[in-house]
Amino acid sequence: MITYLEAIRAAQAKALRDDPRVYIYGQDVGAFGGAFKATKNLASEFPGRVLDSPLSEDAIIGSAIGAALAGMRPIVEMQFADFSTVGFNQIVNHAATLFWRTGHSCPVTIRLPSGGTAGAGPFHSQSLEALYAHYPGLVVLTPATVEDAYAMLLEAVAIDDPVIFCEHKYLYYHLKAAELPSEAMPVGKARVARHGRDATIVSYSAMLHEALAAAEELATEGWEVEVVDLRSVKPLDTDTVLASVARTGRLLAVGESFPWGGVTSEVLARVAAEGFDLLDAPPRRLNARDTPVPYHPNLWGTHRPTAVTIAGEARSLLNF
Amino acid sequence: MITYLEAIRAAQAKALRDDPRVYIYGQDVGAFGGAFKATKNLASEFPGRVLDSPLSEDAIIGSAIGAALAGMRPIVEMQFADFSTVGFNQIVNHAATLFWRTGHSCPVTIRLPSGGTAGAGPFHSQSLEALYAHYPGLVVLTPATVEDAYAMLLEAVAIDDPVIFCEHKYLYYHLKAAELPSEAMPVGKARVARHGRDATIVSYSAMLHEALAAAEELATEGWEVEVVDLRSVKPLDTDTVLASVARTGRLLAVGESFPWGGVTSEVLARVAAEGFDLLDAPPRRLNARDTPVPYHPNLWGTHRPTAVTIAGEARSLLNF
Amino acid sequence: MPVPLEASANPPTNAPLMDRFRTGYRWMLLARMTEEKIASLYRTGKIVGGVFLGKGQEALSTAVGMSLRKGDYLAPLIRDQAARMAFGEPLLDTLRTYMGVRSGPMRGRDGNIHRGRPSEGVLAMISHLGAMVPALAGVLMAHRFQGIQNTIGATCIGDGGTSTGAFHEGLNLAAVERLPMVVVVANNQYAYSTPNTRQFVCNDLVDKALGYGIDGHSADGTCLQSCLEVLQLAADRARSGHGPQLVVASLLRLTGHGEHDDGSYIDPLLRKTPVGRDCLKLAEEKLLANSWATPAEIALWHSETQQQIEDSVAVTLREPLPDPAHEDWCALSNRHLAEG
Amino acid sequence: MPVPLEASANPPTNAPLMDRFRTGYRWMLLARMTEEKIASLYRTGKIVGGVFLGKGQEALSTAVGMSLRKGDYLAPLIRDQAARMAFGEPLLDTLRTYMGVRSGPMRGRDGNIHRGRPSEGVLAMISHLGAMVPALAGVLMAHRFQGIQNTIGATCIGDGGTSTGAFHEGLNLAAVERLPMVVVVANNQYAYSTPNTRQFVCNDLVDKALGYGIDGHSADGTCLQSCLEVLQLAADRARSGHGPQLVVASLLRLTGHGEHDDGSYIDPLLRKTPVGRDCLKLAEEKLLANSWATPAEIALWHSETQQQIEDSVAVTLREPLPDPAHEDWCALSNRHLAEG
Ligand SMILES: Cc1ncc(C[n+]2csc(CCOP(=O)(O)OP(=O)(O)O)c2C)c(N)n1
Ligand SMILES: Cc1ncc(C[n+]2csc(CCOP(=O)(O)OP(=O)(O)O)c2C)c(N)n1
Ligand SMILES: [Mg+2]
Ligand SMILES: [Mg+2]
Repeated sequence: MITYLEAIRAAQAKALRDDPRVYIYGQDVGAFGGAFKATKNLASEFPGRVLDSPLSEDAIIGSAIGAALAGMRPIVEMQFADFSTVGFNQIVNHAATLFWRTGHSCPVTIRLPSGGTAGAGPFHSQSLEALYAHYPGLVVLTPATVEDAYAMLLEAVAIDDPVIFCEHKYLYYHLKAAELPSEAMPVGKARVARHGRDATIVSYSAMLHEALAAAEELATEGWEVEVVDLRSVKPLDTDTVLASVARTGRLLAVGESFPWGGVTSEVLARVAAEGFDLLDAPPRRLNARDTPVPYHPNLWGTHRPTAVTIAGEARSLLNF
Repeated sequence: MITYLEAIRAAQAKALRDDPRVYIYGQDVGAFGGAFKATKNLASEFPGRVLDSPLSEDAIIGSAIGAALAGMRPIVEMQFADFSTVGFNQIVNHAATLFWRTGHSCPVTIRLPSGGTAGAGPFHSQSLEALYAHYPGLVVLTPATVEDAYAMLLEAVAIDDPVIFCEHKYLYYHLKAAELPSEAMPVGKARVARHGRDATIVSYSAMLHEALAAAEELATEGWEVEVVDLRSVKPLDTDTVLASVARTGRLLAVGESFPWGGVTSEVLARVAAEGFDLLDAPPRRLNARDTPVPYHPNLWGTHRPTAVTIAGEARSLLNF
Repeated sequence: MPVPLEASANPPTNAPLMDRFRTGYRWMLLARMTEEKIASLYRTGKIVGGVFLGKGQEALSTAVGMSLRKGDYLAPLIRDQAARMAFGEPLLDTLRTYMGVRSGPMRGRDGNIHRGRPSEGVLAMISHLGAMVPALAGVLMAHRFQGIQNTIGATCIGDGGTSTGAFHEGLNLAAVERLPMVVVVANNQYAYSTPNTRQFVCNDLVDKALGYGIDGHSADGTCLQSCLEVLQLAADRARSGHGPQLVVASLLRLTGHGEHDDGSYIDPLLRKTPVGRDCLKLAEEKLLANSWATPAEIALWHSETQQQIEDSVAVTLREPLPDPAHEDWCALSNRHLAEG
Repeated sequence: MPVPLEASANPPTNAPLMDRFRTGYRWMLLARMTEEKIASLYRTGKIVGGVFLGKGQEALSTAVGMSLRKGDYLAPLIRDQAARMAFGEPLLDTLRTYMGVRSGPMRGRDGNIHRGRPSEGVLAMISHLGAMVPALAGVLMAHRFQGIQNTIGATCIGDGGTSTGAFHEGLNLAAVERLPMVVVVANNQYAYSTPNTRQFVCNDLVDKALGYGIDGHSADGTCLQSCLEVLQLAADRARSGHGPQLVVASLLRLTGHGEHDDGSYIDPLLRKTPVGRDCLKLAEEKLLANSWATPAEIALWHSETQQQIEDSVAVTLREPLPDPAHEDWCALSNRHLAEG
């Protein structure tokens, strides 16, 4: 069995092996193998290509941009997604604008260990996909499965544009698969993770699994809930979402990030604008609460959506 | 006649006059009076309270946070909203979390000269309200009138929470009023800027005026379009929006920022979720295009919505 | 009943070294033993989340805390258990925050080293390293605006933290404003696993002072006397109008980065060099060598401290955990402006 | 027809000073006259948006451009018209970008000083000051990975820009990686209206070098010879493996911050001090004093340069402006991944 985290490590190993332009840069990614061990052994397997950086997110990303312009394919690890706010400017104003401004592509992959885990608190739990998706010029990926973590990271490195790779820390060890995929759906396509006809739950990343658990629970009550895994939040595969809503007539979007303007709001806005007549009931969404992510597990457990609250929300939707 | 810019200057002068805890800090805000002259003469009128900072957005905001904790009410000017991305971390992770974490409020006002003007290009044109609204713990204001620029800035300084004050550069000189208001609607309330019965256009900041011009144009065709000025995007006054949609049955949301996840998506998501049955047609939205803001006026003029494109979109909505 | 050490009992800064050293030693001991207890609570699953200890840095941290007076501000960082205590943070604040109980200053909302009481002069750090430097500068600007005189602020940062833009911008701003601020760099040779060689290449971090136009001081971070003297000098100079003071102390982190980390990447040879010595042991040796304390006295301090910690843990363990149903889930102090 | 100056005709760096000085003067002249033309186009409304000129900084900027060879990288900043040209950026690139025509390297999408051709070694600056320092470091890391040897990079920044976190982080990273990078600080006494006294308090910005563990050099920014010599030394040292080189040159901005600004806040006394001298006039005087050029030659250079600029402006004015209908409005190079 291979974990989500191991898949990320394996994808980086493969990228390093297959493409001499690839290198890895970030705090403690070298001999130590990274705070989460996503680069374990890579420094010794690929000498000189997996480098410890200073404690300088802005410069880490800035340097990766320069290296990409000069022909490399850097993979940058932020120690936690939350710390990317310190390198925010380089991401949204430099990497994201280069191709449009100069016609020169900027193939950097920025790995963001994202999302909440028990006890991690306000500064080690954030999900920043909406921030980056807001800006033109970035591809924002949010893999929810071991297979996607592997295949999408490889694609991220291969893509000529800057990619924000939101990998979920909760899935690192919790999620396992039998083997790595030899091929995968292309980036930018959503996937129907569970088929159903009564309602559609749209989600991504760790929340997908809460949504699937909720669907399982609802199945025991006789409801057949379809679950869509967005996989990529930018581009966002509106077609697949609309096709599902066309089948079910009901939509619930679930995200782990803050409520104002997140992925769920974008999903609802698109479905309302482009699939209004497909809806048999008002669309709903479920997000984290509008406070920082709390430290104590008691609070954290109710700050973000869970299978229980998703099932509850879905029940109201189904009974509408 | 007093301009939007003069109103901002007047509000700051009044705040300095009325409250010894207020000071102003930012690049060139002192003797020079600021890049846009929003602090003109204030340094000499209020000696020692209007200070030039080093070229250090992160430290400017960080220091304002510390000063606020120690009892001051700093007003910080970013030279352009776009440069606030360099101080992003202090805003979203420090100012925004303090009250929730410690129970100690953090009354800083951060002025962001926002939005596009002809020839300003990708880095002097951005509208970042959606970024800040996404984070818990911030109030995000987007005044569209001279009166609101004045009254809301005064309120921003008075409020115990961190306020992101998005003032639109295009309105600085273009917008004039006869006099400053002695009172105003409270922060957090939207305003019906024009009454109508056929459709609702929801907008804010500079786009409000494009929307009003579009409504005027449509009036010549016999349509009565209602225009709602959000005034504040966080909190977002859903009630006023819903009340308007209840009257008109049709919704178009217009924003100047990038399309993914902006204010318009939040407005559509809320109306779809909470006012689904009020809608007689699919809701629509109009945003800037999904590229950086272009430099040349030819491109800039079609990058963001204008009265013409808003009227066009509204016409499709009205004829649906 | 043991009499707990109180910051208000710190000897005046012009007291004889012996008095200050004895008190300093007791703060170091309290910090060390508190953190040992926290580590054991962590190992038994009583504490969730990160635990980051200051083992090996207590001399420096204590000196920082003792250099401050009431009315001053402290912006502690990761490894400042000792500074916090010596400045007056109650032991219960530490334990309650680590356990996440409702009665703690962070009420379970934030944990461990992120605690603070801004209205009592202890800033609550955010994780993003460097960020507290400009924040503390702002506090001192506020004091200047308010006409509050003779207060200073102290903050700590690691060798790694000096690489952040926030450190640079904040220190430069403080220099331009000539603020009474002491910035203490604990050069413990590593930032997490990253050795100094991958972090900076100046000969000595204190060389940075020149480039900011501020005073620089070096301290032996393993030696309580050195730390007390250097921090006192720096605090005095800050207080008397000489602007920001950069103090760089050399020492070694004698534990993992956090309790989840065994620190196996630390070069074992470093342990054998002067920076690798245990400041607490050195301080104890000095107390005895100078006859500043008797073995019996030291033994009593140990047992009293142990007792004090056990008592506080016992209190904390009985206190109620946060209850989501009673949370107000409101990130604004203006409730009427909050959404959701 | 005048023969335009070409970067490929720069004398080798070990050529006699006279040759390099003569060429340098011509770059300075071209930059100055180009910018004067741009200013007049701006005043007549032919250029929209910001216009930021390098008047008074041409000696330094020229020396930066001339210190580089083909294969090197330049990350120019606001006031580097001269460096760009001396490194090989065609005059048409400048004019086309300012006029926003489709044929320019930025195609009307971005303007003025934000132009660049990354594949030809000229990075396209973003406005956020400091940001180009780490980017250039990354280019040089790439060269090391790729086994490209003997290339260096140069970038410029202002006194104000040294206060940014990006400058600090980028320079430190470059120092840790010992990259062959020359970072040139044009200390022109002001950042927009902000005088040095509100920007930093070190005695001399070159004092920062020590704190990064890198070489520092001072230059007289008003003197072409000083700039050529110091930049050559710095470039040589970078090229021969001595790591980043910090060059600090003193001079004065002889114009407003931008053409919208009259610079009335500039202390008039500064104009009378050595930093206030006009580098172009000084260079001309030196050419004549040393008999490195005759008055007739200089006059010819002027008229040739004038002609070259007028010709290029005439070309540019006839070129098509961007047409929104023909824009692809796609911010990604992978069209299929673009939205909307
Ligand atoms: C801006 C930022 N980036 C990354 C981290 C993650 N992080 C936490 S502690 C640490 C190492 C800190 O090293 P140093 O500053 O030397 O302090 P020490 O742990 O040695 O006391 C890192 C990288 C962080 N907290 N902030
Ligand atoms: C991060 C950032 N903040 C603010 C600005 C706005 N700005 C543009 S130029 C300038 C002054 C720059 O001063 P300096 O670095 O000394 O360069 P000079 O203009 O003197 O050449 C400022 C504040 C910016 N471009 N980037
Ligand atoms: Mg360290
Ligand atoms: Mg300058």
